[in-house]
Formats: sequence, C-alpha cells, structure tokens
Amino acid sequence: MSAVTAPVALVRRRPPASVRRKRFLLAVANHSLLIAAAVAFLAPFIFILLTSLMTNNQALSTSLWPHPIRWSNFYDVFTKAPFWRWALNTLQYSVLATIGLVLSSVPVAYALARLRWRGRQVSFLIVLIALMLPPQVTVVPLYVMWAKLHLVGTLWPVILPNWFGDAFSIFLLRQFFLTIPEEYLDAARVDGCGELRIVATVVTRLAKPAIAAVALFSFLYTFNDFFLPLLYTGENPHHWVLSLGLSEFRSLHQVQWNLTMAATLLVMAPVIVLFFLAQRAFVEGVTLTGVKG
Amino acid sequence: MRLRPAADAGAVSVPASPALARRPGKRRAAWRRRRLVLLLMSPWIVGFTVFFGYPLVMSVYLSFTHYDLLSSPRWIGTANYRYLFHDDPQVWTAVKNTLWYIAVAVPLQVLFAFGIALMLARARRGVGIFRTIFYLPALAPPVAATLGFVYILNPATGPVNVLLGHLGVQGPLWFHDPHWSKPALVALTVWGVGNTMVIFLAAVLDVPRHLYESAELDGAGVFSRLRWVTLPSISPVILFAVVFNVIQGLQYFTQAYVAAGVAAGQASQAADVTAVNLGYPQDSTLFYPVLLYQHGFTDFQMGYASAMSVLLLVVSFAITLVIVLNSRRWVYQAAPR
Amino acid sequence: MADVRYEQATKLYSGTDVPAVDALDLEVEDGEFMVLVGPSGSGKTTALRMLAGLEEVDAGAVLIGGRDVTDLPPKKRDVAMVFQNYALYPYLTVSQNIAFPLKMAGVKKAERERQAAEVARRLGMERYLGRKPSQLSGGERQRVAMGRAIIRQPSVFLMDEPLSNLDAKLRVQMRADIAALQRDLGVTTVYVTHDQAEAMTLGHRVAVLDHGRLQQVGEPRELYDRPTNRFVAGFIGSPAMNLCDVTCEHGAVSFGGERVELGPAVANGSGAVVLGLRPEALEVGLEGLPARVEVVEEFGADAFVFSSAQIGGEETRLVARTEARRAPAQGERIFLRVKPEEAHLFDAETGQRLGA
Amino acid sequence: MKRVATVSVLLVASLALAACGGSSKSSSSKRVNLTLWAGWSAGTHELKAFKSLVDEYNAKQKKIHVKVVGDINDTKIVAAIRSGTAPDIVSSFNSYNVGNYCGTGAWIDLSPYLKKDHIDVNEFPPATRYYTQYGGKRCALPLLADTYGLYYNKTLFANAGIKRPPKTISELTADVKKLTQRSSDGTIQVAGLDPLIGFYENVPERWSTSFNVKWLKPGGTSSDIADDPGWRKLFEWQKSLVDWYGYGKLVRFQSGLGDEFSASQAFEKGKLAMNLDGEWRVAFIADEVPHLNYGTAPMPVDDAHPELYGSGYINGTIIGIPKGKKHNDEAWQVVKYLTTDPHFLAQFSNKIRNVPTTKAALRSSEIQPDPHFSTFLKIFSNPHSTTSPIMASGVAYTNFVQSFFTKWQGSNGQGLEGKLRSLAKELDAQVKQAGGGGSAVP
Repeated sequence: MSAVTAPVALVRRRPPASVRRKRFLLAVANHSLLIAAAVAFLAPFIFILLTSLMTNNQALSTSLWPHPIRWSNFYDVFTKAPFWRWALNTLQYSVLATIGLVLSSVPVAYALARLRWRGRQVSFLIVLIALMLPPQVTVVPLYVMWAKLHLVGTLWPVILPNWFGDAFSIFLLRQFFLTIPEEYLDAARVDGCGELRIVATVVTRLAKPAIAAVALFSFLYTFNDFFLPLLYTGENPHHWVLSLGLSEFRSLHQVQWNLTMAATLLVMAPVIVLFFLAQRAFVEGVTLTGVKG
Repeated sequence: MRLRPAADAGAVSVPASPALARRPGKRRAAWRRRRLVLLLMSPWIVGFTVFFGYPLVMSVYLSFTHYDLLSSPRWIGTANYRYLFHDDPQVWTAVKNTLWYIAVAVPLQVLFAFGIALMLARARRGVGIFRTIFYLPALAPPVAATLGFVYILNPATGPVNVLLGHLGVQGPLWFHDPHWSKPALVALTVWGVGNTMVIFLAAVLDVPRHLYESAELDGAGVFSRLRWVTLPSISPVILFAVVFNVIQGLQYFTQAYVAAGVAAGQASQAADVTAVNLGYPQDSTLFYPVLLYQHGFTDFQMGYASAMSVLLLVVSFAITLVIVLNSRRWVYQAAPR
Repeated sequence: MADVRYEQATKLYSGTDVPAVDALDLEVEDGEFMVLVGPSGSGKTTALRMLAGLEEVDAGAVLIGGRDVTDLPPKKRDVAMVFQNYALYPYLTVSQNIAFPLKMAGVKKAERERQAAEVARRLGMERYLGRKPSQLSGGERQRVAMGRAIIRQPSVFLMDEPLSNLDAKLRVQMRADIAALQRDLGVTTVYVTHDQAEAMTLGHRVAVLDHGRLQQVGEPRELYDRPTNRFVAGFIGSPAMNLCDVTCEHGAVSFGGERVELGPAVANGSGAVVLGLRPEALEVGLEGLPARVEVVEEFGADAFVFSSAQIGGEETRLVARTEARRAPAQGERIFLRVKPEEAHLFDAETGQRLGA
Repeated sequence: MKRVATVSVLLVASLALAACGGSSKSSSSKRVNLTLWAGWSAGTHELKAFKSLVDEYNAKQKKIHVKVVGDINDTKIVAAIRSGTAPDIVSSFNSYNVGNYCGTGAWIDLSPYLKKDHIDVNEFPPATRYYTQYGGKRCALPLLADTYGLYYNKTLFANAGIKRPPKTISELTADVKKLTQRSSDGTIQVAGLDPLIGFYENVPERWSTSFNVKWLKPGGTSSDIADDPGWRKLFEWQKSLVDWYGYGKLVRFQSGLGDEFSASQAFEKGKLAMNLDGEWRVAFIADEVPHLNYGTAPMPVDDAHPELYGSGYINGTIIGIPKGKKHNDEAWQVVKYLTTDPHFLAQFSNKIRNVPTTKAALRSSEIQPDPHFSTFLKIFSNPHSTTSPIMASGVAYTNFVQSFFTKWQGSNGQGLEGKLRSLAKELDAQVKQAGGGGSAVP
C-alpha cells in the first residue's frame, strides 16, 4: 500500500467483463444449487404444516393444499391424547437429567483436563470407549437392575444415570477446558481459591459457552430420546414422554393423518423455538464436538 | 492446546538421590491431591461402574444363560450363541440390513454435509438463513421426523408421489416396499445431516487462507485446491464424522421402529402389534438393534438378547478400530498431540 | 511482610532426568525486590511457581517469613502474583477483578468495593472500575493485575514477566511505576524476567539462573562488574561481553599479537583461559589489534562497533563502544586496544571466574 | 437473577411431578383396591362399556374396588410382569402368549381356585378351554371370545349382480374379481377383498381354518407347516389373488385407506366389498355407520372341504392374575365374577358384541338377538372352528408364520416347498430356544 495520498478521487478499477461474468455465473450457479437444496430440506416441514391444517378426508386424498384451513386440529390434538401429561413428563426428564448431567460432568471433565494424576490418560480412554459403544450393549442387564429396584415403569431409569457423568458431555467439556489458559486457574489459586471453588466459580464461568452447549445437547437429546423411555415406561402410559406418546398416537387413539401431523408439529416446535433462541450456542457447540475429534 | 507440555503425564518418579528423599509433608500433599481427584472423578467412577462396567460383565454372563426375568438365570452354555449363529432366521437379515444402512447412509451423509458446507462457504449472501434451513431438520425429534416422512412418502396420498404423479411418474411404494424402505430411511437420515454439515462448515472455513493462496500461486485450479488443500486440511473432521455416523448406524433404532410401526398401520387388536410390525415391510427395516429389542423386550429372552449384545459389542469395537487404524493412511495430522 | 528462603529447593518434572530447579538456595530479605533472571528454560519461572505453591517441591524446602510453606496450597501462603497474561477474568469488571482475592477471603461486598476503589485510585484506574478487561488497553490491564495483587496486602509479591506483553515504551514506563510502587509498599517482591536490562534496573538484587542452577546472586552493579562465571558474564550486559578463548602465559595473554598484562589472579599462571571484555573495555584507537568494521550501531551519544579480528589464528567477532561522533565507518580498518584493568578472566574448563 | 429463578421453578416443578408420579396407591380402610388392565381402547365404545359394567360390580359389594386401565397390549403386559410393575389383574386380547404366561409362571395357575370354588371347567366352551391353559396349568380364563367371519356389502353385491355371499374359495375368487372396481389407469377404487396378510385382521391363522390346516405334527411339538396340504393351498391361493390385483397396486390402494378402528375404516366407507373381521365389527358399524347395508356370513372354505362351511377361527380375550401380587384372593373373586357371571357376560356381550364364554351365558335370555351377530354365535359353536396353537414361544410362533407370509405375498411366488421346509425348521428351533435352549417344554 502506498502511503501517498491520492491527489484525485480514487477510481476503482473494474475487472474486465469476462472475469466479472464468470464470477457472476459461478455465484448464480452456487446459489441456485443452495436454493434448490434448501427447498428440498424445507419441503417436509411445509407438507407437515399443510396436512396439519387439513380435514380428515383431505389428508386421505391427493390434495396438497388445505381447504378449508382447520386450525382447530391443533386444539383437537390435546383432547385426543394426554398431550400435557406427556409434555410435563418430558420436561421432568429433560430438566432433571440436564441438571444432573452438568453438575456431574463438569468436575470429571476438569479432573481429566486440568489435574495431573496417575491413570488420567487411561480414564479418558475409557470415557471415549463408553462414548463409542452403542447403548444396546448394556441395556439388558441395566433393565434387569432397574426391574429389581422396581423402577421400571417410571422415568427414573432414564434420569438417574445422567447424575453420574455423561461420556459425551465429559468429552466435550474436557476439550473446552483444555483451551482455558492455565494462568486463570493459577491466579485463582494464588488469590485464595481451593480447587473445588475454582471448578465451581472460575472454570464454570470461563466455560460458559461449553456448558451451555452441553446443557442444550442434553435437553435436545432427552427431548428426542425414544429408545430408553420406550424400554422403561412403555407399559406405563402415565409416564410417557412426548416422543413415546407421538409414536403411539396414531395406533392408540385411532386418529387420522391430519391430527398426527398437527401433533408432530407440536412436538417439533419446542426444539425449533429453542434453536432460534440459542442459535449461536448450538452452532458453537456442534463445532466444538468436531474440533480435534 | 496444552499450556505446559512438560507438566503432562502421571505421578512424579523420584530418583534415589538423598537430596530428593521423600518428605512426609509431600506425601500428605500428594494424598490431598489424590483425594481431590477422587472427589471430582467420583460421579464418573460410580456411573462407570454401575451403568457400564457392571452391565458389560453381566451381559457376557447372561449370554450363557436362559433368563426370562421371572425365575433365576439358568446356565445353558453356548446354546444362545448356537441359536444366534445357526438357527435364528432373522439375525442374518438384521445384520445385512444394518451393514447396508451403514454402507449407504454414512458416505451419503459425509458427501451431502461436505457438499453443502462447500456451497455455504462459497456463498456470498444469506449464509445464516441457509445454514439454519439445513440445520433445522437435524433438530426435529426423530419420532416426529419419521412420522412426517411416512406420511409424505405414503404411496397413495403422500405429497411426494402426488407430485410425481403430476409429472407422469408413478412413485415407488416407499415404506411399503422392501426395496424402497431402507432408501426412504436413508433419505430421512440425509435430511437430518445438519450436525455434520455445521462441523464441516466450521472446518472448511478454518482452512488457512494462505494455503489456498499459495496453491493458487502454484497454479492449482478449483478442483486441485479442493483435492490438495481442503480435503487434507479437514480430513480429521471427516474421520470424526465417519466414526460418529458409523456408531450411530450401529445403534439405528428409533426411525426404523417408528416407520415400520406406522407404515404397517396394523391396529392394536390384532395379536401383538409391536413384534409383528418390527421390520415392516418383509423384515426390510429389521436392523440389528430392532431385533435385539424384539428378543429382549417383547419376547423377554434376556439371555439370548445378551448374546446379541455381546456380538454387537465385539462388532462395534472391531469396526471402530478398523476405521481408526486405517485412518492413519489418509488423515492428515497437523501435529502430534 | 516477610523474607523468603529457598533451601535446596528442587523440582524434577516426571519424564526428565534434569531437574528444572536444582537444589536452589536463595534468600530474599524482607522488603527486598529480588529479580530472577535467566534464559528460557533456566528454571526461573518454575522457581517462582514453587514459591507460589503452584508447582510441587520435590525436595528441599521453601520458607516465607520463617514458616515452612513447602507443602501448603497457594491460598495458605499469603502471596499475590501477577501473571504474564494478567489472567484477568473476562467476565468480571475491573472492580470485581481487583477485589477477587478479598471475595475469596470472605470480605463483605461493601468493604471489597471500597478497597478496590482505593487501590484503583492509587493506580490511576478509578475511571475504569466498571469496565470489563476486554475494554482496556494492555497497560491498563497490567495495572488491574497489579491492583489485584496489592489489594490483599500480601507478605510477598510474585511477578512472572509482567511486562513482556507490553510495547517497548510502555514497558519502560511501567518498570518505573512498579519500582515506585514496591518502594512505597515495601513488600518483599520476587520478579521473574528474561530481560537482563529489566533485571538490572528493577532489582535490589538479581539472581541469575541457568539450567535450573543458581549462577550468581547479587546487586546489579556487582553482577556487572564481577560476574562469577562465564555464563553470567555473557548474560548480563548489552551488547554482551566479548568472550575470547586465549592462552595465558606468565600472567599475560596474547591478544591478537598484543600482549596484555593481567592482574595477580593469574600471576605466572599458564594455560587456556577465557578473556572477557565488555565493549567499553575495548578502545578504538590507532594501534592495537587490527580489526575490520562490520556494522556500526549508533545509539545517540554512543556507538557500538561490531568488528572481526584474528585472535589466536581464529576469526573472532568483537564489539567495542565508542563515542558516536568518532565512530568508524563500515568496512574501515581499525585497531582495538584493551583496558587491562577492566578485563575479566574465566577458567576455560569450569567457566569460573579467576581472580577477584 | 431471572434465569436462576426460572431454573429453580423448573426444578421444583419437575421434582414435584416426580414425587406425585411415584405414588398412586392410596389404600383406604378395608376395601381392597385392585387395578385391572384391559386391551380395549379409550378411543372406542368398548372400554366405556367394560368400565360401566365393572362399576356395577363395584357398587354391588363392599370388599373390593376395581379400577380399569385400558389400551393395554401384550407387549406391555409381558414387560410389566417381568419388571414387577404389573397390576393385580391382567387381561389380554388374545391367547397367543398363553404358552408363555403359563409356561413361565408369569400368570399364576388358577386350578386351585377353580377347585376350591367348585367351578367345572367344562362350563367353558372347548376352544376357550384349550387356549387358556398350557403345560398342565390353567393360568387364564376366557372373558368373551372373538370369532371371525365374512362381512359383505349388500349394496355392492347387488350392483355386481351377486345374490349371496360366497361359500367356497373359488366362489370367493370369482366374486372378488366381479366386485373390484378400478379406474382407467388401473388404480384400485373398490376392492372385492383385500387379501394382503397384515391388512386389518388378515393374519394367517384367521384364514387357516377355511383350509383345514394342521399346525403341528402328531405329538404336538414339531411344525407340520411344510407337509400339510392345507397350508400349501392357502399360500398358493392367496398369492394368486394378490397377483391378480398386482401386489404394488394393492399396497398403494391399502395405504390410502383409513385406520381399522377409526370411523374411516375401509369396509364402513364402502371401499371394500368384503372383509374378514371379528364379530365386534357389528357393534362398531351400529355405532359409526348404522345405515350401512351389509351382511355377515361364515368364511368361504376350500372347495375340497365343503363340510367346513360354517366354521371359523376363534380366539378371545383372556384374563388372569400376574405373579407376585399381594391380593390374589380378592383378584380371584373379580376374575371369577367377570368370567362366570351370566348377567355380566350377557350384558357385556350385548354392548361390545363379543361372544359369551360360558354355556350358561350363551343360553342366557339376556342376550339380545341380532341377525348379524348370530352368524358369529353359530360359527363359535361349529365343531370345525379352530384356534391357534399354544406354544412355549408365545406370540413369536405365529409372528414367524405371519412374517413368512408377508414375504411370500410380495415375492415372485417360486419355491414354496423349500421355503416352507426352512420355515418349519425355524419354528422348531424357536420353540426349542424359547424353552431354554436345551430342552423344549412338552
């Protein structure tokens, strides 16, 4: 860059027409592909929405556009099935599991990331292995265990394990804790913080994005979870969560596609709203999982 | 990132020099520290023992028993494994379905995620909106998404076949045709590729600009740059995505279970709905975890289901190991960590 | 207020054979400003962290105010520390950052705020109390870090290269501020730096470390004038001392043909020695060792003449100081004359100083 | 601060929920509270009918109060008993799992109670006697039975010029072809009958009676499915009819139909001219489409076995007491009332149009006559009527056959013989495995 001031108004040099045309065409091609893909990705949501506004007969016909539009479907869903009950159960599962998961995973991740001790590497490896193995591997004895404790039929078998550290969360938090400069911790130590207090105050404050991501993922996971609630509460509709209720919605309550799609949308709504409220935390969290996998 | 590389690793080994003799105070301090580690690690130690180690051992034990949860397990040697490998007519189908799903869905997920990430990285406008659109399906609860897909792909009244009909094409039977049910599930999976896509996008944007610039100066075209700069730079992320999605594939259950149940549509008064609908149509969506669920939790053959678990454990371990070991060949390592 | 003592303090990182700090013996008097200086890897920071309690002591002891603190956790040592990157909590305001140690000590909020304001006023930071660290410049952050250290009125200040992240001009200014502050407070201070100029200007006494061993400790002038070994001689002073391998015969060395008589240290002694000459001990004149000027660096009044000469048959680089106005030009042929009374002699084998 | 508040409100709320979710028993003074699980769905009239009759029982006496929970299926029953969360009394819609329930002891043996109360098991009709016991244990009793027959739409029959319902399989085939209506592009508009296994009530065993099939070889342990000619005929006839429609066309048609237990059921909507269904449909039609012009008849039978006409498949709701509960004596009182009280059986039969399951109730004057329903009463008492085999592997046994059938109907129709051979082998291996891997329970 020349430091000499331009004597006259600067005239930006335009690239030659051929270059501009090529760039323009490339951009158009790229955007057209993106738009086409985006439409394809959005279409299912749109079809679900349209169907949820149809009448019974329309949903069983080949028409795509609802006529008349029946908003009352969304109301009918609640009269057809104990939707509130399911929602409250889901909330109970999500909230209790998420709190326990954060409280138990943070200290473990801290010990794995920031303390020096014999067996640390091996412990981390075990966490990774636990992360890799499908839950089906341990499901039978666990079911037997919960059955012996007479807790099958309740949500406790899906909530309680979260209070004892979750492998994925420990992994994600550890990755983040490793990036916290040691000096923050040293400073706190010198300033009179014990290790427990460092975890409770300094680390949690510094790792807020990671903890938010872990909590969000946990909420999302528990909200979407189907396999474990099916296993443990399948025979007790009193404790069904939304995903379970929704899966049985059609066969159990003899309802048609229009109401099923309305229910489907209602179940999707909370996560989508949550996403728009916490979009950044989501994206950062997802990115964090991919970094140095 | 490690701030004090020298500080890494286990306990201090003290040489036998008299100047370095152990002091009682030091032992006390070391004990204090160990207690701290123990305290911090305790949730995981308990959790691992109770919810992982113990059931893993029990799985192996139960796999050699006949156990219906009503009377105590009865030792029957390898009979479960014999039935598993010789007699069970569904196991081989389930294994094939699962492998098919992994072999098709995982590469497609990686390709789609990578393609979209590349287009997004190149886009000038609306990146935020596009990213949201591509990410949203990943958030949709699997049960809800599956219900949506079963409806949308209904052969007679579903919008997809209706639109195809307007184009003069007779759409396939989707979830009602054993040849199309798995592809329909794969479409559902690819629709939810958002997580992988976001990771890829971050990785692609993270590739240092100067690498592209120097490649361009060296005369590399668009594809050469993709091949020699982008791909090697993000290969660790690709590996992560492959491993992660393979693991997901091995435990693929919810979508298959729901799709089969809803598509079969058999009402609850006929026999035992769940078990008979699993794998609909014609066992084409009978994945290994689905079969395991059927044996374990509709038939309550806990011993046999444990044998299936043990096989799944061995196979998961082997597959993950093979991928990770092979990855050295094609994954570029920035620096030893 | 307290003195600090290292007694045979040793730190050995696992996986290594060489101690990072090797049997360090060092006393810091009450109220003294002690600077630990050395190249990177010399163990100076480790020594400081051992004092802070951030690094385990593998052998020996560390005492503060006569109390053995070797195995005490940092919070029980009554020390305050300023870090190279300041370690200001990004989520706390300046006021909260300064008051953080008080909060840890359980001081009430109102009192914390009063004291933080007081400290901030002392540092000229009142205006910034409500800001977050990200809204401050480097120098301001440094002050906040100082504030956090002094608020608790600890018995010892520890500073780990607190100025190395500042630009040159600010560094000089802050150096003076720190010196003044320490003088006012009179708190024992241990200060780590790799910059020997900083060490020389700040420290009441300076301890030079290399490879985990204490090389010399003393007042700056003493280190400059009587470096105890070849390492200290080379490390202290800028530009560095000229160190030439020469042969001593009968109390004199031959310096490129020039015969230089040395003092009683080597009276009649013979053999290989290292002759140490600070730039000011070499005079550019009309006679003496012939040399060719390679570079001349002018610093206002003075100039350093970098030249090469043949000594003992080997091409050797030599730096001499001269008045800038009389500096030779590049490529010029000059003659260097030694001031024998300013020459240092070191044993070629051990590097130890020979003579007084 | 606000966020903290929100989180704690959520926490308290969920804890409260968890607390109130746990306890459900509030046992009062002397009256014993019992919970009964039933399969009838809250979405239909049937559960209401059952509840009202149980309330009548509750009002009649002071010792026991029964609470009914609906929408239960076998998967839930099995899971609940295994996990120790079963209610005091359970009922299942069918007998498929009796082999499992009795064999494993999941449902307790009722024989001692029957003996003590001097109840003659011959009071229950033979088929129901068979499907409520296994391995020498009677762990269940019948609670109304289901029989299956042919529903036909008289309007569509008249339009096609057909006078009476078909009696043989060949008549059925011919009528189906006459009754089926397609649009110009070949899409099925109205099907004469949907023969696909898996559709509504179409499961193999309900078609099997018409073909005089044998499930087991003499001795009762190994499958006869590969050697019995009846099975072969059933598979071949069904496949030929499916192929006449075109498998894909049929699936496409079927996927556009309403749910079986909804008001959009295809027969009720006139989209099916004939349908295999249970007797309860009579009540559904009366409830949902009272003006439908339809008739009921026994299923058509194999042309080679005209003597079978009038028979049909029988199964039914069973009721029992799960293992490990406290109030077995009181539970038995309830079971006894529900399975033997003629008034209750007759009333319940009237309301949901299921077949009464004691001889006394069958003769009861309380039973309201209904021409549609009487067809099923006749089928029930026909000596050729059959039910499913009761096997140790429970419902998995018939599921295997159904699973085979669904694969067969979509296949190219080749190699039936070999396929049936391996199916038989699989069935035998499965029974052995369910019995404990080593020894098959006799």
